[in-house]
Amino acid sequence: MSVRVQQEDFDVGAEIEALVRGNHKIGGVASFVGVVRDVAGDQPIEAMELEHYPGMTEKKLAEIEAEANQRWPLEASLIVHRTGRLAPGERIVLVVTASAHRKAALDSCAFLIDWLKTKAPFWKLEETADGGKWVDARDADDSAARRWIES
Amino acid sequence: MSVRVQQEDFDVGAEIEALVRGNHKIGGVASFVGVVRDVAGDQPIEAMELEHYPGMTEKKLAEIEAEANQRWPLEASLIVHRTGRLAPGERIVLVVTASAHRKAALDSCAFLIDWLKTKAPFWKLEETADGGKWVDARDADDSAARRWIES
Amino acid sequence: MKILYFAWLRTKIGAASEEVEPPDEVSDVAGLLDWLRRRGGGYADALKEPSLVRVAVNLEYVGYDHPIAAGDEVALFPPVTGG
Amino acid sequence: MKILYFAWLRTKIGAASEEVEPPDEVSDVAGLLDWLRRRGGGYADALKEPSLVRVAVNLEYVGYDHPIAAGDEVALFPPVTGG
Repeated sequence: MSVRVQQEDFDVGAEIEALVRGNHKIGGVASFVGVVRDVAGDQPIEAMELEHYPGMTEKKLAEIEAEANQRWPLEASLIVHRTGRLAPGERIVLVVTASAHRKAALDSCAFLIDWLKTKAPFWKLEETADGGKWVDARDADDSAARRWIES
Repeated sequence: MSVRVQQEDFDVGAEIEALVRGNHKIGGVASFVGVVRDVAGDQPIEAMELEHYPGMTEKKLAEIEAEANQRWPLEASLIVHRTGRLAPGERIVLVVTASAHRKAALDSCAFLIDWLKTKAPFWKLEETADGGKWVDARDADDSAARRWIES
Repeated sequence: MKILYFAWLRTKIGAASEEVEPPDEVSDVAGLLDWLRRRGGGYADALKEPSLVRVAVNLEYVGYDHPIAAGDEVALFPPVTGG
Repeated sequence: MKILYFAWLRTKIGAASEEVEPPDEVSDVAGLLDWLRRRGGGYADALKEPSLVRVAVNLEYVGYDHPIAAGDEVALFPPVTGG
């Protein structure tokens, strides 16, 4: 169980390997990688700038991860979120969950990224030819997070 | 969109990178890795032997992948399944899906592994101290696959 | 007609595949299974529980009423357990 | 009391953080936002739409009725958009 906020890129394969190595109770590993797209609506973007609230970010991510560990029997979990300026195609965020069975791994991975998107204090600025524009929060993200409240 | 059956291990990070590189429409990449556990029920296992039906396997995996591409707007997808003798901790299967948005990637990844478990002609033999035992199909796998029929 | 056996059907029957020439009245999957079962021994043992036997003809899952013909590849196997 | 501003609240107000000493009658988050809004300029602009302003006190999300005290760290920011 671990959470990191960093400017540097991460190596998905190496992160997964380090997380699960030697734990032979693990039968399934789910992961999600968020990537910078090259468009915002119809407009091409040149880069994405990711700002966050140091201290609160790590606290919220750790809380979200603890919640996932309460809901599912996880053997290991990891959240890595980058900050700073990222070009299209660059990785933004990594979520990995590992469990004895695949359903716990898959569901908790979806839970973590849904909650991270609505609770962790990160903000995206999209740089287009017209200048920078702060990304609006998406209603779809709120409803994605809400579906975990009933379950 | 690609499907492979092989004896060799795969490198999760390299597979994901090769699949998404250069496609800047991709905003989310979901993956699942199945791993050999060290127990079968209460009994420690020494290894797992994976048999399959060459020809039919590739055909079913390609059909399953085509079905996922019909249901979700995927930018890329990959299934790799190993055969032969695998020790606890070794990777068995990799599913990767990539889409503009995370929900399509996460849902289609879960769909692919659920269907693969009930439709692709693979069989597992668990080697324990008492000898080899063919793994029984799990009802939980059937119900996991069935939930995709209604949606 | 080529028949393939997988997993415990293969080990019980003691063969991974064989060429068979069933009589003309064996026209569908159910008939083929009956004909094989009547061979006794490993065949009778492997095929005694029809609910545990899946059938593919020419790489496609089929039901017991599916017709079979001389050039077909028929595969018999238990419910799949991969992934 | 330290106040932090993030994303477009930061750019509209023109500061990432500041030390403030609100008068004693400013006892909760709603009072603090009113007091800041009355400074006008970037403050009035940034805080004019309360539904778009999220508040954390000492690293925890709070509502507008949450009490504030001299040593608190208060953060004001728009709905989050990470991940």
